[in-house]
Amino acid sequence: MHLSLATLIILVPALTTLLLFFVPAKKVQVVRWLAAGGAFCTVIISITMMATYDKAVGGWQFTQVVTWVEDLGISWNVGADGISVAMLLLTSLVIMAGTLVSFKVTDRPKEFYILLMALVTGVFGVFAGRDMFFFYFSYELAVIPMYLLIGVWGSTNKEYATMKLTLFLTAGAVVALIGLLLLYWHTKEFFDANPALLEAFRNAHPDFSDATSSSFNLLQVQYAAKHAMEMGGPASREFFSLGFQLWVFPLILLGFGAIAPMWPLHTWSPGGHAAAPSAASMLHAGVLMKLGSYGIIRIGLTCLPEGAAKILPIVAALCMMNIIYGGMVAMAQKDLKFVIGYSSSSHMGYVLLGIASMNVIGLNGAVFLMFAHGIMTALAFGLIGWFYDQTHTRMLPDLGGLAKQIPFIGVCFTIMALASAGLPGFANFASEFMVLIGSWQEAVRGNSWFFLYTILAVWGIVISATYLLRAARWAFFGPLNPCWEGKIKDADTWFWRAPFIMLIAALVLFGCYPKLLIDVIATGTGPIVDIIENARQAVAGIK
Amino acid sequence: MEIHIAHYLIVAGILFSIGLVGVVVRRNAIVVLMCLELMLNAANLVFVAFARMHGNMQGRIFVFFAITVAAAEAAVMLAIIIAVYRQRETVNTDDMDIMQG
Amino acid sequence: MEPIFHDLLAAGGGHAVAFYACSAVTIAAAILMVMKKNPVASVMWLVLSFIGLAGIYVTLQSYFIAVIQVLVYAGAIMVLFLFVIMLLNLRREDIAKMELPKVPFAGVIAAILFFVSVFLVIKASTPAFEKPVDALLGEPALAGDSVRAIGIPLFSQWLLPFEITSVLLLAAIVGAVALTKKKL
Amino acid sequence: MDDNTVATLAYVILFAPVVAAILITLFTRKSKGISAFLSVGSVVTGGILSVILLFDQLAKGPGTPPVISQFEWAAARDSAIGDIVLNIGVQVDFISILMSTIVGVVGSCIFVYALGYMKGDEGWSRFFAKFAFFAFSMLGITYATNFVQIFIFWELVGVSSYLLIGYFYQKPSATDAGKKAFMTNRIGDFGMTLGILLLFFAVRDVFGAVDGFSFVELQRIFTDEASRTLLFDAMGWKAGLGAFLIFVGAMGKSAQFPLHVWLPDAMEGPTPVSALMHAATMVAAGVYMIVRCYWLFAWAESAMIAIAWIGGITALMAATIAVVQNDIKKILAYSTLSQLGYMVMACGMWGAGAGMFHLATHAFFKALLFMGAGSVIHACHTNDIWEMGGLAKKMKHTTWTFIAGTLALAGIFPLAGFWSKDEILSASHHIAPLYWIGVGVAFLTAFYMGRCVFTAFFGKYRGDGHPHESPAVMWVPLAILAIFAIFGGWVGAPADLNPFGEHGLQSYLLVAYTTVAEGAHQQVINWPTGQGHMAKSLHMNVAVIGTLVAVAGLFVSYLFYGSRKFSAEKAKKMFGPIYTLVSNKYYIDEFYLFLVKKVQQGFANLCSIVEQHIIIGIFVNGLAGGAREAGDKFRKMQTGRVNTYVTMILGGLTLLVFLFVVGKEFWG
Amino acid sequence: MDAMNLHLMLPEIYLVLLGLVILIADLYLAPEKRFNLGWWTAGGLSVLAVWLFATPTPETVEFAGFGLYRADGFALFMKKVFALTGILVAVMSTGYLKRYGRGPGEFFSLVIFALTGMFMVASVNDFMSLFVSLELVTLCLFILAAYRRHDKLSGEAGIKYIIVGAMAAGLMLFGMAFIYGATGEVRFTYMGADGQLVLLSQTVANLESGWQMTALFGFTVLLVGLGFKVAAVPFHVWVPDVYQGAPTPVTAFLSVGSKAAGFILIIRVITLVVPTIAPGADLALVDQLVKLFALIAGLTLFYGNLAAIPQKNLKRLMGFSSIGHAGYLLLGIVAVLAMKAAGEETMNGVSAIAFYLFAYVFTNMAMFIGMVIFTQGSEDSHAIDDYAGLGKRAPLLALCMTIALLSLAGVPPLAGFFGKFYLISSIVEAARLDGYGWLLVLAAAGAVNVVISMYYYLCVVKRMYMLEPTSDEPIHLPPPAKIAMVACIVLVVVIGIFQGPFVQMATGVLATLGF
Repeated sequence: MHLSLATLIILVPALTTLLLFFVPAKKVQVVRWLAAGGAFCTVIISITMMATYDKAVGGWQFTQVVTWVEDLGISWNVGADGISVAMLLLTSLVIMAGTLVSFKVTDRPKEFYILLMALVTGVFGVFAGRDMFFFYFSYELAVIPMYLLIGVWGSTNKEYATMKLTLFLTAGAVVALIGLLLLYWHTKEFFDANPALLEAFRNAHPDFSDATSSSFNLLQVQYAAKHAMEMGGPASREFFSLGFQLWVFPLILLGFGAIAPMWPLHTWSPGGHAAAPSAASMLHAGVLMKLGSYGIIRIGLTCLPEGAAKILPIVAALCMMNIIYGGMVAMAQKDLKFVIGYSSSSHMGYVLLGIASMNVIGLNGAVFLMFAHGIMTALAFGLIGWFYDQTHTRMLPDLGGLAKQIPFIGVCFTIMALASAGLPGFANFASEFMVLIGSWQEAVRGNSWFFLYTILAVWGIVISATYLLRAARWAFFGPLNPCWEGKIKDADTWFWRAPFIMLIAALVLFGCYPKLLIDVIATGTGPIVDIIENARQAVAGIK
Repeated sequence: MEIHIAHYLIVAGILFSIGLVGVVVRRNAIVVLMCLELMLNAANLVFVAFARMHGNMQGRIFVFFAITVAAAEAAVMLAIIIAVYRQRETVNTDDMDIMQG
Repeated sequence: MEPIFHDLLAAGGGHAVAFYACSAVTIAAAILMVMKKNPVASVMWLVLSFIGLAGIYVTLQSYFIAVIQVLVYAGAIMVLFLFVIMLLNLRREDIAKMELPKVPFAGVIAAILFFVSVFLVIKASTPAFEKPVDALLGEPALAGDSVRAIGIPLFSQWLLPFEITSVLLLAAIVGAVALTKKKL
Repeated sequence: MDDNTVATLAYVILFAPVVAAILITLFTRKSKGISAFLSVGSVVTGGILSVILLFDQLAKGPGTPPVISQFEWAAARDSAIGDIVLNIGVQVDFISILMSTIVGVVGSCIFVYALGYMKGDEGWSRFFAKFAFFAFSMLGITYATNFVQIFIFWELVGVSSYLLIGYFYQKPSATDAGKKAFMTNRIGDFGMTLGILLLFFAVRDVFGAVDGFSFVELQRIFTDEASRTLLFDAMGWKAGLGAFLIFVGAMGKSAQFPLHVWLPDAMEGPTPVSALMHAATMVAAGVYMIVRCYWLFAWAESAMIAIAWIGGITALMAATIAVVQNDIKKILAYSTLSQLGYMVMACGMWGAGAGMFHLATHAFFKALLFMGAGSVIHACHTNDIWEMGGLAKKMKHTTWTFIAGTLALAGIFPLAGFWSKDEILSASHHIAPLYWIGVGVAFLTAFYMGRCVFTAFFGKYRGDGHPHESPAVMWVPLAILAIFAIFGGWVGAPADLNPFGEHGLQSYLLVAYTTVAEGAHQQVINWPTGQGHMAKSLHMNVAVIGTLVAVAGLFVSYLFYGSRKFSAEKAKKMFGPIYTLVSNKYYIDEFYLFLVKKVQQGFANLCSIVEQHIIIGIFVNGLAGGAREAGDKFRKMQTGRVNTYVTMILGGLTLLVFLFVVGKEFWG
Repeated sequence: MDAMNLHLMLPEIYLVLLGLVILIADLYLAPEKRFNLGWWTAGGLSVLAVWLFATPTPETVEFAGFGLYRADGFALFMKKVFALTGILVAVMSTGYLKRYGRGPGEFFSLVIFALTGMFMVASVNDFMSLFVSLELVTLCLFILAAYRRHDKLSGEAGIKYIIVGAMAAGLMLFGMAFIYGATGEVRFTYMGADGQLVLLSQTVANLESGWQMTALFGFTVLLVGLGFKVAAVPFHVWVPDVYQGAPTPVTAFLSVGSKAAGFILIIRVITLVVPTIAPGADLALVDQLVKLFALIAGLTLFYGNLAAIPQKNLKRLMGFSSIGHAGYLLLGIVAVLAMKAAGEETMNGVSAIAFYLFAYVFTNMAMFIGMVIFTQGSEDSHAIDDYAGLGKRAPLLALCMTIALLSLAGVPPLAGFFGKFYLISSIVEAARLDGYGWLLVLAAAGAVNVVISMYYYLCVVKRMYMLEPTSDEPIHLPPPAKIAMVACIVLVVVIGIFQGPFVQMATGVLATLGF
């Protein structure tokens, strides 16, 4: 039967995981090249999706609907809109780099690649999923492989870090689950109350012509939310009332916020980054943290817009802690991976600020920053992983002047540091600048707190430049630390350089000409902002 | 003066409670078993009383089966007590706390 | 045999007297059974308590059950208990060691509380119980042969539980043998 | 030439260096010859093409509308609040061509000079790639059409200065200087971002969906009387703040008073770098931006006064510090600082034309001085002027070119420096105290340049090397620039002295930043100070005072260092505390160090402690510990004895019965 | 209603005959040949399982044994579960008993008799046969728990189990007596005076308030008595010691078989006997039971999961984890009670419980087979630290046990995940009813306990993969046990991914629940 691209991109890594099972552990090269092949397929698929995505039509494309559990209304419901295409591209690039970098793993490589591929299947499932259960199913699927990857192949105090990471992710996922279930049952009651709308929904969407009232289909929930909100004032109407939304949105926000590390719930991520092997921390920081903010956009903003309109300004305040507090803590770190870990949580603060600004340019900037930051952090952890395998220490005081010994990695690290400091020519700058414009626009629109937030955000960029250049200066420049004399090998052959060059190329391509990606993302964010816009009008009166 | 159903229930309640006290207080496994038997009999009394009140035979037949079950249970429990006695030379339930925590 | 009982009790007041006597015996025997140190003495008191209980059944005109109670419980099961106690031939010092059981207050209080709750339930539902046992009944228990009254339903309406009990007894026997037979 | 050839030429000038840089890094890294050829070739072609454009622009006359061609870089289409489109492109008018010619010509000389200077350095192709990249970013600023583009290339220039200063990455001081330069630029950019956003949304608030970033649109709004008053009433005090914030960006780049600390340390980089970036082009970017957006600054009086005063303070402070420096490159660095202060002071007092003219002349003779210093260092292998001396005999060409540069810098009559300094002093009549500061700075400039020349080039040779004249490839560019230094000034002279008469440099400059974008008619606007028209003739008294002061400065330095009439040591003691204050650069560096080390690091450590102990310690581990405690307590309930089990069951049952059954009756 | 129609009771009859055949065969077989009695049992039970899977789920309820035996969809589903459990226990114990070397005949016959008891429990229709068949099950399990009579632990487990069990039987009888007293009728559905089928819950509904109070007291004591089988909070005390003491196959049988039997009875009593709130009645009997069970479910969840954290012995840990899972199943019960209180028809809770039990069978069995293989049938130590480095010593065993543990923890691609998801979804549905908003607190408790349980399951997985093996003598995987374990694991994964058909099977049960 016809497999749409979105289904393919999930099935390929799942298939690779299965195939890897049957490869004997001794044949290490076969295992590695099979995994690399799988990852390469996903890159090809995501690039074709990016290219063939019809910007004029916009909305969901490459869709595929197969009923999974009849009675509960759960179906394999995948597709990709503007935002998903960008995220899928990000994931495939990061997994490609991750597989290439972990060619150096010697301890039980077969299990390593099986877990890596399972993890990525889960992530692809989330980004391409349109069914709330499927969303939660693949979201949880990614948790245990990460636990085992860090636990078995990790480094500094891996037991504590990996257990904390898994428990945080599960707690977040479970809180979000309760939110999803409330939404599910509420939509069921809504459609039971007015079946005419269910009929209208069936005709409107050919894919779901046989949709029943109780279904986990995200589009059905959005459809219900939209029509319920047209029925009456925020407080007066019976379904999706403001009270209901103020109850359920915090659940979704806290659930997914724990993963896109919102301030008080962020302590798991730096520890997890530092302990993980390079491929796992590339995927973890590069992609796993984006699941949270993606979840908030995909489910929070579309299904509970009024709740979002009321609560997001508070989230914006938390983002400030993310940016400034995260930046400051990063400055006080001695371990290089911790510096990058905290800088990731500081950058995710910008993403949340972009979402909280609730306008087109802010949201576009947020999604584009998710893409850019993902690539950049993956590059960072790949590089650190490279020399960590040989020096076995990441403490900045011990390292020094490595650029003389490993010039290529030194150059890439400087590029990474500059990109993460928001230098134009790299994707981070364009996205951060759009987020700043977005948050200033929100300030002009009326919420005057956002003036302060923009100023602090711009100051955050200066802070991030400080600690990253300091780290680069300490690790790579200055006189070569005698004990590393001649001990570290540089990435000399083109094969070892491929992952880093690929990531830098992506950063530069979308940095120099962001229009390529932003127009695709804009088709995704456009409808979401319209929903938020009418919700804000409705809620404007109520304090 | 008239004997109401309540009187029978109270007697059954007292017997049941005595059985409970016995199970809780006594350390000797056999006496505990006896108290358990007493509790079952109290329940039988309630059944017979209500059967008499409703005038149908279901209660009485239930007692019939209850007695058989109690007999079987007593047999099995005594068998276990003997097996345990052969292992540890004691039937005192306080000594049986190897597994705890 | 039933008519004799019937006439004896039909004398009105006699029913109350019989009830109080039998229940007093049962309860006293039960208390003593719990208090006695020596298990053999406990067994004896329990047998007395069962016989008292049989008397109560008689006041409830369930003569066959009363007989079964005496025959099976007082007879067979208590004999089994005595037999096992002898088997375990608790020597003198074992009995001495069995000092008066330390009274774990929590347990006793819990049991008494349970009784109070039963009592409250009964009191709460008493309005419905005002009617005396006899008055409730209307016509007396199936007059004449109470054995037939149990036998017929036992093997027609309630045949299924009967069959299951047979399997139960078989299992009990197999189990008892498996656990205690010296060499299997 | 018609518009799109002009535009394509501009695109070629802009993108040639970056294409060269990419080719070098990716392919020709190994072969030195090709990479040098590519990099120098791209800049030279850029220079030639911009000269062609200059002549074409001159041919078209002063008031021609700018040629703009841009493509959409990124956009957010939002029907509710209007589209926000970020473009990148080329805006070709007189100012941008002038600046591009400066970068092209001076750049070519310095690139050729660098061929000689960098010979034998192992990172050759890496250096030339970075140098070409710098040229690209500098040209990007020159041709920017809107605030976002200028901001993008602003940061690219900051990065290329970081890369070039930190070229000798083995030397810790070099990398630290690079980092310091980048961070100070970044703080400047911090202000600039906010300024841009403030301006954009203010304009959009009043005029609806207009592109609030593009210069042409903004110029149209600001120059038109009605729309300007409408906007200023709406913005109130925020207009001045917006202008000043954008100026903060310029301060970061042109090393004005609070953010000047990075320029002296930037001398760590190789001399061609200091020559090109920290003398001629990069630091001038700030001034160029002020001139480019003059329609914004001109009307924000409060901002203008602040700019003028900052310029003045920078000039005076830097001049005093330069007097006590011993490293030849440091002297030139501080002299650049004070000249920049001059330019900014001029711009601050509605003398943008004077500022731009001084920028042009200064670019030539400062680059000359730096390259001269470079060849001297190359010869004596030391920077300290006290280890040199008597070089005049051995390095003929370097000496006469250096002296020409010094005289130009001091502002002696026929040379370029005189004309531009004269323009600035006449422009600074507006605020009296600043005029006298200007004159004082002129004296000090002459004094410290004289000191440097007398100690380095005359008297006996004190060093232990054997200085020799540098090769032709190094001193020929020196000669070219010397010629410009000597004769370049006449172009901007006042009308009657100007060889071009009415169409001198001033007339073009005046028109460029005051005319209404579209429509050929040149509409002279009456400035608040009424000085909108071109100076017809020389202000005699200003010129006389300026020259007198310059000559006095040179004479005094001759007394001190030439003929040793006065002893420098006595003077030092005489000034006492002032001397120590000045030699320690007014302790500004120490103050910033304190800010970064103590305040910022302290706050960072505080946050990290909060993170470790409060958030992780109490919340996370607390919860986990609580669960473990509860687990242990529950485990203890399993005592192993049957009696406790039965009691627990009984207790549980009675509790439940009481709660739900009996309770129903009483409090049901 | 008044016919015996034995043809419905064929499975039970078949089982009794199988038990007798095993007993007799034990007499004639030579001592060493006696151990393949296990294969006879497994063979016999698989024939029964195939037969059960072949019978279509009945649309309407049929009665047998004069109305005391009801054959409906729910009973059939549960019988399939019991048959599969029986097969797995038989396979597991043959290897185990070969090593222990004593009385295989009695062991397997007792297992089969216990199974008959469970089959009867599944299709019980009155209190009498309920009490008797439940006692049959518990009696057999008392004996099996104490089966290793020379082993101190097994003896101690037996004593504790029988004392608490007998007490529970006494309480249940007491409860039933009061319900009989209130209604005068023992059968759940009986032929009313006008020839119409009458549900016991209707009679309970229209009792006047005095008798309603007696009935409520009866229900409380009865349902809490049933809690003993299910390991709900007040009755959970015996679970850790008996799970640790009893022989491993018996623990497996206990953890799945008796727990399922307990839940069937609770569901039967709730659906058939507990009345919906009659509009006029002041004493909302059901509402009280909802609060009672909500409290019990919460306590069971937190007790089971929290007490499992500090455990050192794997069997004891499995005991506490089974208490935890009982807590989740009780969530389903609370959902059913709440739906009944609001008079709703759909009983999502019941199908959630049915699916969860179906998934729970294979997960737990795989885990216990793994433990039997690891300890090579000996009962010496089940300490978790001995499992260190199992990933290197026996990769297949470690993989299977990890998948089982992760399914218990509720990790997505496995069956446990959808089970927990389905239960929490049913409790959230119940929380949507007006007046029951506070049930969300239970849903939150369920969510928190997923995280707590994730911790101690992962601790075991951590030891298996992240630590170095302590002793490195190889572990021999006997082929039959290996096949059974791998089959369970494959089924766990298949149920986890393709839940469709299995959910269909579970929801099919609802149709014939009521009348």
